[in-house]
Amino acid sequence: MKFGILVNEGPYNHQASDTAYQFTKAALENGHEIFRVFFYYDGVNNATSLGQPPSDDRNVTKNWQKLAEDHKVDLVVCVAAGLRRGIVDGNLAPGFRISGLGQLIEAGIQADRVVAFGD
Amino acid sequence: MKFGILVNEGPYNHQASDTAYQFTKAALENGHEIFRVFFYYDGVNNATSLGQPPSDDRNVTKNWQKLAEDHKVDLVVCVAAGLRRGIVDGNLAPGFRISGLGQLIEAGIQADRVVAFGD
Amino acid sequence: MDEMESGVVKKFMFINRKPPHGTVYALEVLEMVLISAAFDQDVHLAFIDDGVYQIKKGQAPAEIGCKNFSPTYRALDGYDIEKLYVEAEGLAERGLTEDDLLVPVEVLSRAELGKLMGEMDVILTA
Amino acid sequence: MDEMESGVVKKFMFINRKPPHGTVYALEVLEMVLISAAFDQDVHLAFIDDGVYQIKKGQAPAEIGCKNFSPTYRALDGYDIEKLYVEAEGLAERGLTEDDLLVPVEVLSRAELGKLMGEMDVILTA
Amino acid sequence: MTMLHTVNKSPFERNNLDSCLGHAQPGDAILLIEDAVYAAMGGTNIAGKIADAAKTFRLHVLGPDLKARGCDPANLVAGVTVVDYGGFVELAAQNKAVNAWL
Amino acid sequence: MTMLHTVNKSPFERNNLDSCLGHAQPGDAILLIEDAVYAAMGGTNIAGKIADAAKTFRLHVLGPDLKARGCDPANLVAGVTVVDYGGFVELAAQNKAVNAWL
Repeated sequence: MKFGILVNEGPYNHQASDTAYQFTKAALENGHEIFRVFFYYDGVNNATSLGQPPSDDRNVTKNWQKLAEDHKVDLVVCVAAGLRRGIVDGNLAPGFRISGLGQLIEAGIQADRVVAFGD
Repeated sequence: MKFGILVNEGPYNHQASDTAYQFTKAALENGHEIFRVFFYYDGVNNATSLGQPPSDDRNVTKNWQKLAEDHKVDLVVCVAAGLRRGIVDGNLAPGFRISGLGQLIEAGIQADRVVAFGD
Repeated sequence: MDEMESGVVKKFMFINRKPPHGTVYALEVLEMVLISAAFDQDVHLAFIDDGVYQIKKGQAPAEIGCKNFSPTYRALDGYDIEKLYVEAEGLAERGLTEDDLLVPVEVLSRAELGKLMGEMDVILTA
Repeated sequence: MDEMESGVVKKFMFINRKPPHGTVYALEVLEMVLISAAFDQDVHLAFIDDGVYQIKKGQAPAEIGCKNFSPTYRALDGYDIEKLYVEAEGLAERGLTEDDLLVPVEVLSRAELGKLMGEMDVILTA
Repeated sequence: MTMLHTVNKSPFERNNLDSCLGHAQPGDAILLIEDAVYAAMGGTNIAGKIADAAKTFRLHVLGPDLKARGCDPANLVAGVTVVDYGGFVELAAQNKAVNAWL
Repeated sequence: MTMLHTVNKSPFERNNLDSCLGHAQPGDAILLIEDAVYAAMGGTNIAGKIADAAKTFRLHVLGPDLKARGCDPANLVAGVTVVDYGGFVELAAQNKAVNAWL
C-alpha cells in the first residue's frame, strides 16, 4: 500500500515529527511504499541543516535523512511555508527538496492513504 | 518600570510573537524600559535571518530588529534552544544576540515584571 | 504537472477546527484549498468547533499586525470550491447564526457532518 | 555573572501544566529550573493539570526515540531545589496518588496553590 | 498585592481559562488576549460562567484582538472591560506579577 | 467502509478527543497516540466515557507512547487494545482513510 505522510510541526517542540518518522519507518519495514513525506506549516523546520541537538538526544533531521538514503523516501518541504520561516536552499539539509504545495495534493491523489501528524 | 519579555513560540505559526512585539512597543511608547526580550523554546526561530514572508504580510523578524535599532532593546536568543533548532551564528538576524538561559533568570531578577507570550 | 490530467478524482475534505489569527493554520489551510482547486478534485471544506470563527463577518486584524485573509473565503467559488459546510452545534455553542458568516454555507448537524466525513477519501484537519 | 552576587532574592515559580514527551516544554522548563539554581533564588516548582504527569513513575521513552529526562526531577534537591508542589485535584482527576510520583512533593489543594502563586514575584508557566 | 493573569487560548478548545479561574485570587486582574477573547462574548454557552467570574475578578479583554476576530465590543459579557496594548502594559505594571496561563 | 481516527492530545487539556468521538461513525477505529494515551487509562474522571466509547468504536492505544509516559497497560479501560507502530500502519491500511484530529 502507498502512503503519503504530512508533517505539520517542527522537530523537538512537538512529538508530531517523531511519531511521523516512527510510522514511516514501520510502514517501510512492513513492506509498504512511502509515496512522499510532505513538510508543511512549522514542519518545514525539520529540514534545517543547522540543528545541533544535544548529543544525548535524538537528531530528528538525521532520522529523516537516513530514511531518504536507505529507502529513497521523497522528503518535500513546502516552498511558501519554508520561505516564510527561513528554510531555504541555503540551509536545506541534504536529502530534502523544496517544492510547491501541489506536491501534497498530488500525494493525496496518488497515495492510497494520507496520514497527518501535527499539534 | 522595567519589563522582561519572554517569547516562547516562533513567528507566523502562533500569534505569541506578534503580541509580545505589540506589548514591547506599547511599553516603550508609555515610557517604560525593556530590560530584555528573551527567545526560548521555538521562540528562537524569530531570530532567523533567512525568512522571507509574503510581501503583503508582516515581517516578524524585521519588527523585532526595528525595536532593537530604535530603542536599543536587548534581543537574546537562548543558545541551547537555538542549537537544537538550527538558529546559530550563521543565520542569526542582525540585532539579536545568542546567550545562555541565565540571561532569562537575570531578567527575572532585574526587571520589575516578566511577561511571557506563548502557545 | 501530469497529475492534473491523471483523471483521478478523489473526495478531499479540509476540516477547520481552529480559530483564525491566534495561529497560522486557518491561513495555510486556505492555501492548501486553493492549490487543490488546480487538481480538479472534489473539494469539501468543513468548519467545526472553533473553526466556525474563521468565516465570521467583520474581521479586521490590522491592529494586531496581521493580514486579513478572510475575504479569500468569498473568492472560493471563483475556483469552483462551493462545498462549504458549517456545523450547527459549533455555531450554537458560540452564540452565532448563519447571519454572522461572511460566505454562503450549508449548515449541517454534527451527525450529518460525521456521516459526510465518513464518505471522504482524504481528510486534512487543522 | 555579577547578578549571581546581586543579593536580590526573588520568589520564582515554575508552573508545569503540560504532560511530558508530547511537547518539549517539560524538558526545557527543567533546563530553566536548573539554571535558576545557580542564581540563588527562592525557586518553587508546581505541577498542576497535566503537569502532574511529568513526575509520574516508570517513564521509558526509548521506543518513541526520546530522552528520558524524568530522573532529573530526583536530582533537583542536589541543586537545593526542594519546594515541589503537586495539586491534589490534578492527581485525583487522573486517578493518581502520591505513590505514583517519582519524587517527594508537597500535595496542596487548588485553593492552597492559588494562594501560594499569589505570593510569587516571577511566574513562568508552560 | 494582586496579580495579572493572561489567557490566550479559546475556552472551547483548551482548559487554560478554567485553570486560571480556578487558581486566581479574588480581586486579581485577568486579561483575555488572542484566541481567548472569544470567552468575553455574550451569547455563548459559557457566558454565564464568565459573567460570574467578572464579579470575583477584574476581567479585561484586549480590543485589537476582538477587532481582528470581528467580535463586537457592544456584545461583551457584562463586567468585562476593553483595553488596548497600552492598557495591557499598565495592567502589568499595576499588579505585582504577571502569570501567563500557557 | 470504516475510517481510522487518530487523536494526539490529552483529553484533560483539549477538546480533540471529544470532537472525534462526536463525529466518528459506529464501527470506526480510533487510535490514541502521544499525549492522548492518558485517555485510555483506568481510574481517571473520564474513564467511564472512554469505556462507553469502546463499545461503539474499535478503540486502540499506541504502546510505545504508553510506555514513554509510565502508563501500565494492565490498567487500561476495558475494551482498549494496545498496538505498536506496525499496528498503527496496519490500522491505517485496513481502514478507508485516516482522519487526524489535530
